[in-house]
Amino acid sequence: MKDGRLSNRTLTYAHAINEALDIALASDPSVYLIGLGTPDPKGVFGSTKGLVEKFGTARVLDMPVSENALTGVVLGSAIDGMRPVLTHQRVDFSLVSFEQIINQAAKWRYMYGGNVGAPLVIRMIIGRGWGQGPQHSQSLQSVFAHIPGLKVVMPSTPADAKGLLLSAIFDDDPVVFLEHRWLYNIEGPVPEGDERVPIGQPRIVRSGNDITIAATSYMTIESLRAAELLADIGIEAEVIDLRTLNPFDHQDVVKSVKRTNHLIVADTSWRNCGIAGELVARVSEDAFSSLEQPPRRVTLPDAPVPTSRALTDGFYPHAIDIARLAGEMLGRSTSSLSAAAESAVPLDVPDNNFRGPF
Amino acid sequence: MKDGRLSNRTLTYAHAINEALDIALASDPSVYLIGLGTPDPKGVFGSTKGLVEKFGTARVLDMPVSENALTGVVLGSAIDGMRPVLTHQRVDFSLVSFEQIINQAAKWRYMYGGNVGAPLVIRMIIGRGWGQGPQHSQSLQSVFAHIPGLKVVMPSTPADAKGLLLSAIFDDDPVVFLEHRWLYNIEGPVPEGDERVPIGQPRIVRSGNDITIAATSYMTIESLRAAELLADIGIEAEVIDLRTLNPFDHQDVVKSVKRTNHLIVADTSWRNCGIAGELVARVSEDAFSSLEQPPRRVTLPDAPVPTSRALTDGFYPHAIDIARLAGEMLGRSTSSLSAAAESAVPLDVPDNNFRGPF
Amino acid sequence: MTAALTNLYRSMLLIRRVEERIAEEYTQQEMRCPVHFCIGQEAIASGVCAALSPDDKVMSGHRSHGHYLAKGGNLARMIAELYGKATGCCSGKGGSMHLIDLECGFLGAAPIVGSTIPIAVGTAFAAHSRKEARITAVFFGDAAVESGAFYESANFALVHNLPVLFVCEDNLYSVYTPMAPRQPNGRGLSELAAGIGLKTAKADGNDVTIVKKCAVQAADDIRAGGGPWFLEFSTYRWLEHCGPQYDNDIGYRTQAEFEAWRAKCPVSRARSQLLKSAAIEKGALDAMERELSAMIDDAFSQAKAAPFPAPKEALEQIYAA
Amino acid sequence: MTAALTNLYRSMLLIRRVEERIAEEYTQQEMRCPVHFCIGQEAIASGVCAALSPDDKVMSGHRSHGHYLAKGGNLARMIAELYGKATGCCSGKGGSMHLIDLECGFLGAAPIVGSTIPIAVGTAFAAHSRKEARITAVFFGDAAVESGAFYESANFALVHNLPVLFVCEDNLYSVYTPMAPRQPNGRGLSELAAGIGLKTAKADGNDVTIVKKCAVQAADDIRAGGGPWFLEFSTYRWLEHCGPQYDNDIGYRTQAEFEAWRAKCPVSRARSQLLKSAAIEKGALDAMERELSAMIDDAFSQAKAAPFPAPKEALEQIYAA
Ligand SMILES: Cc1ncc(C[n+]2csc(CCOP(=O)(O)OP(=O)(O)O)c2C)c(N)n1
Ligand SMILES: Cc1ncc(C[n+]2csc(CCOP(=O)(O)OP(=O)(O)O)c2C)c(N)n1
Ligand SMILES: [Mg+2]
Ligand SMILES: [Mg+2]
Repeated sequence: MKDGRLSNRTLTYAHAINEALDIALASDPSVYLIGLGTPDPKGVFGSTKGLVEKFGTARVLDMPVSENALTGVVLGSAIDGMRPVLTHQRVDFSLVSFEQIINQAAKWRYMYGGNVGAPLVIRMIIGRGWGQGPQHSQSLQSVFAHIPGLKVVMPSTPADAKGLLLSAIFDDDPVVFLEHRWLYNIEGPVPEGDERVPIGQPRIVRSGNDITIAATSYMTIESLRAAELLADIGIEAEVIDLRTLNPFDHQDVVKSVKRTNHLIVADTSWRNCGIAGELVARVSEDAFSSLEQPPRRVTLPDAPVPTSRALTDGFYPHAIDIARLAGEMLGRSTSSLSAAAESAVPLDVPDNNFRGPF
Repeated sequence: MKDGRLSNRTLTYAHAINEALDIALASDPSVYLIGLGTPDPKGVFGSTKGLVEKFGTARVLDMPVSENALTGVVLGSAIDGMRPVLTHQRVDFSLVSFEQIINQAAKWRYMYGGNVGAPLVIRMIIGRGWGQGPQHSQSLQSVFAHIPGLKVVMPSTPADAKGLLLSAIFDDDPVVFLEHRWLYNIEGPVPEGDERVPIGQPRIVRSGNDITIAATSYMTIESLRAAELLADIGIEAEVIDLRTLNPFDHQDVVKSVKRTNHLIVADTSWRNCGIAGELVARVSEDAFSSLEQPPRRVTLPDAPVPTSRALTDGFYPHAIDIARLAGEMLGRSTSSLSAAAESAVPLDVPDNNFRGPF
Repeated sequence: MTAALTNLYRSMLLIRRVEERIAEEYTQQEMRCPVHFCIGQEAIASGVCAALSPDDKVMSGHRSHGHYLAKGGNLARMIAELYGKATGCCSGKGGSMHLIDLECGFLGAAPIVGSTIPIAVGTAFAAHSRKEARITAVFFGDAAVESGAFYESANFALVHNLPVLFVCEDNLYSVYTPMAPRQPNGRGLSELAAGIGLKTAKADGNDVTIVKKCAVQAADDIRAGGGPWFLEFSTYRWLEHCGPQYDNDIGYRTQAEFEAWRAKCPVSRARSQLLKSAAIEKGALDAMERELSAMIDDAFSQAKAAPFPAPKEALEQIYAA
Repeated sequence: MTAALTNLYRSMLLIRRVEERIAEEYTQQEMRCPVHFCIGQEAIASGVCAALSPDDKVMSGHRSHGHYLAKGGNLARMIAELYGKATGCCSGKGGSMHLIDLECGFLGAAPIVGSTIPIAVGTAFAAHSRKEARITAVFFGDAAVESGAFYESANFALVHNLPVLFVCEDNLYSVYTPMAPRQPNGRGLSELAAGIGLKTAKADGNDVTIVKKCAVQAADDIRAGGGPWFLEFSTYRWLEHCGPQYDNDIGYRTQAEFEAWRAKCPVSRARSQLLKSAAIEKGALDAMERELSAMIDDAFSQAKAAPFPAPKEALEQIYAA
């Protein structure tokens, strides 16, 4: 089938990423993958599985536990004609390489007056659940989004994972690509072939006129669930997946809020200086007179992430929290919602097939 | 004179820091200073001058260009009874040590269930001007402020520099202490002795009823200048120096806005996911109905910092920009302001005594 | 000597039996956190810690159960921590990857590879500053040596002649990755450390007596002001990188390699030596098994019975009160 | 040989005269950016770059004028960059600390100590991947070796046997800090590099002929697939760390030390050799001076006359258009 867009086959998010990498490796010899465990038997939770067998160890590489230098290495190769994809199994590990990401990669094109760019991708997985704890569960998108020169992308569907990753790899600037571990087993339709989704635009994933819920990454899923709960009590929420946090285009959200007059922003990370606050600020600046209520944020509390599930259960906001907040903002009772929102899955695993320890 | 608070002697900001360090070293043997150049002839722009002569090389130490490990070292000493003050002459250098700061120091108390804290201070200087350029002029407070467990302090006066630094050194948690190079020669009254200024509270530096201008670090100076300009055209601005960005207390600003009904936030850093947006978001959430106009931000544009003064002149916002914005928000003409606002000092140096290259 | 070996054996056996029990119970899905087992590597923990005094300090990384126990860490609080209970050594905030017991001098473990090394050096720096006759031992794997944090730490420890013992457990793998893509072929770990300037020794990490001997030699020299040492011990992890299963089937290593290493089991080796030396009877060893078993039973039942932390505690201990 | 020395001399003289002129003009306060002079260290830049072919690449750190010029970087664009002009090699965005000239293979310089080392290794990795017979030389100081970035880079270069030449200029200081608080006493830089596994050579960095000889030997071996090399050159910076002044009076080093090193001036040494060998006449050297002087005059007058970038350019080139 030539025209991928007509496809209605479904893939998991992990598989969609795998397919994007496969296509990029096959179509451009300058693309290579590198990262701890990239060619190992687990293949980064399946996302790189089979690729070393197909493309060989010169293009699908493991590496020393030297993430700082390796970020410099991929940057050096990028300014010299390659298109590297560096992968970290936890975003937390990338902190050792922030100097390279922030001082060097983000500024390379600019500080050399446009002489040369740095077309590299850093894929990083956001952990969560199963006691990942303080050093394996951070969600650092707002830190990256604060840095001019980086592009920051967070897909929430298999189709976006594939299409945005292809765009990221063939983008001429450094792209921080954040994948939420809890999305890995989610299935969805994915076009075949080299179908790219442009970086930089949010996506309206559900239309509604009563309230706008803008979300990042996995919180898009929770927001959609919230929208379903709200539909049961007659509230039509518009859900917008922000997808790209830098450069950050808030105009679609502004347009939506001009119609719904209400805004909730749901993010996977901390509140202080986070992307949720950024969007609240932008909408307050640009659509102030449209707002009937103060805009609200649903984020993690400003605390490191605890390990015990007794502590994480209340730590992560869920669909029901978003729905209740929306009800409150619109002056509607949400007391009928609780039962419907009970989840069959324990709160510290992505799905019922999950058996730990990762 | 016993009661320092009655003192009206003046010191420069650099001297005030030096005095705080001197007092801390003298009063507690667990305090030590370490950093590149800390005991060298220039003494970190004067702020550590004379201290190695007084306290010896065991307490005022130089170090290898190994900021990552040294951050771990000071952390290790802090959990083992010491009170280290690590200094970086540019905040940009600290990026090599973000893993230690963010994964380890910020979380130490929490992740070990309160067994032990990490009383360390990282002094970092924010550069600017004289072509410091993309890698020597960043202002990363919003990144630090996003991380729970860190305290983030940015004094703008000599008295606060001394009093907050003393509090930081004797605080039982890790404190990121950001000093703006352009404040170093500013003089102001500074109490003698071990007079501490509590971490966590903003300070109203000028009262007014027409508009609230909340600012960080050097932007407090620009905001005060703006307030003077505004006074000439009959606008009374209230200027609030935020001082501590994490934990971030916005209640004084909310109170002020409830009176002035207008808010400008002025920050030394980038806009996207910055502290200015955070404050705009908080005020929009908590004082929505008091706002007569959308709140506004004065920040750097979201671009790396260029080097040529031809490019930086328009890059950094100045008093006049804040004043014009305030006039616009209040519907007053600011056309009479321009002449008065002409500065006698070139825009890329802190004062007329500056001769480069630092 | 035999009494010493009995103690070493007991220390190793405790680690082995505790980890076996964790592995067994882990499948119940009640210990909900990543767990890195050290079965097969016990001799290094036990041998090195036997060379330390109670005042000495220990730090570790992701694979830290053995180091914690060998230094005398509280068993019940460790197990409770794995269950995420309020009685855990981190009150449930840490889990298996963040153990601490200040009473016995186990200052902390954290799972970012290489990252606790400079922190351990910092504790040695504190001791050195205060002129305390104390040393800090820090345990890490063959991959941690690849991190700049290790290198910078070693350099700083040398500059200040700090009382720190770097203990590298070379188990051949970093997760599923062998040495080849990580370190230059043939350039050994202790050669590297010696190049940086550290005093080094290299030995069989599955022989607890040899491990202890090396550690004593190094610790004595460090205490005498000899500066930092680097010990390289060869060993092998039996279970998967993270989790309670065997994974020799998934393809990154061979069953034969595993079998060869299992034959060098540090616990059995010590047991045979003890029995051969005839200084301890099988009956005494059986009694030791029963004693440890009771202790472990107790730790697990305490942990299971203990309360979870209250949800609001997630927002506490971020800063000093 | 003499022709070769003449070329080396000319390269060094260009660097020396350019930097002298920058120092002279700097006091006019029109070059408004931090400038790190390499007067006294020219032989390393010139000697190493003479061993490279035009296809080879060079990267550097904060003290990069000499490396840029020795590799053939455009003088006028460098001076314009120091003046912050639109015609500068970075269009005014970089200043002295961020030089680039892709045409001659100078891929970039950046002032975070150690940070360009892995980037340079990455360019060698790219060449290696594409099977290009090219090498990358990266220049850095004695302090950069203290950074984890250097260490991790050296390790990775060894693992992949990459065509990279690490060139360390040991000028005894990091800003005002001597070796003692930074590196273990007596453990040399090339011993360290050898410990990591690199092939090494160490030589007098003020003798351009020797520098070139070392670099040729290393470059030949690298091109033959011999893997990465580390060259250690002893030298001395004459001026202050950053800026155009002498600072022997401020106390971190002695006038006597400075004088001893000035007596080993690499430029005068080469000049004496040339004159002694009698293969070139004083007249020709005078002509060379005049030629360079004219070139430098020209670069400065172009730079001064050139326009500044338009303010709006501060918001351009953040991303690809
Ligand atoms: C900086 C960083 N990168 C990657 C990881 C993921 N990781 C966890 S353990 C491990 C392997 C460590 O190997 P080694 O040091 O040899 O210890 P071992 O697991 O063999 O005991 C890796 C790569 C991490 N925790 N931290
Ligand atoms: C990571 C980092 N830390 C600190 C600095 C400040 N700094 C600039 S140059 C320099 C000294 C470097 O010394 P060396 O590598 O020997 O080079 P030299 O200046 O002697 O040529 C330092 C510490 C920096 N630029 N980057
Ligand atoms: Mg290992
Ligand atoms: Mg030097």
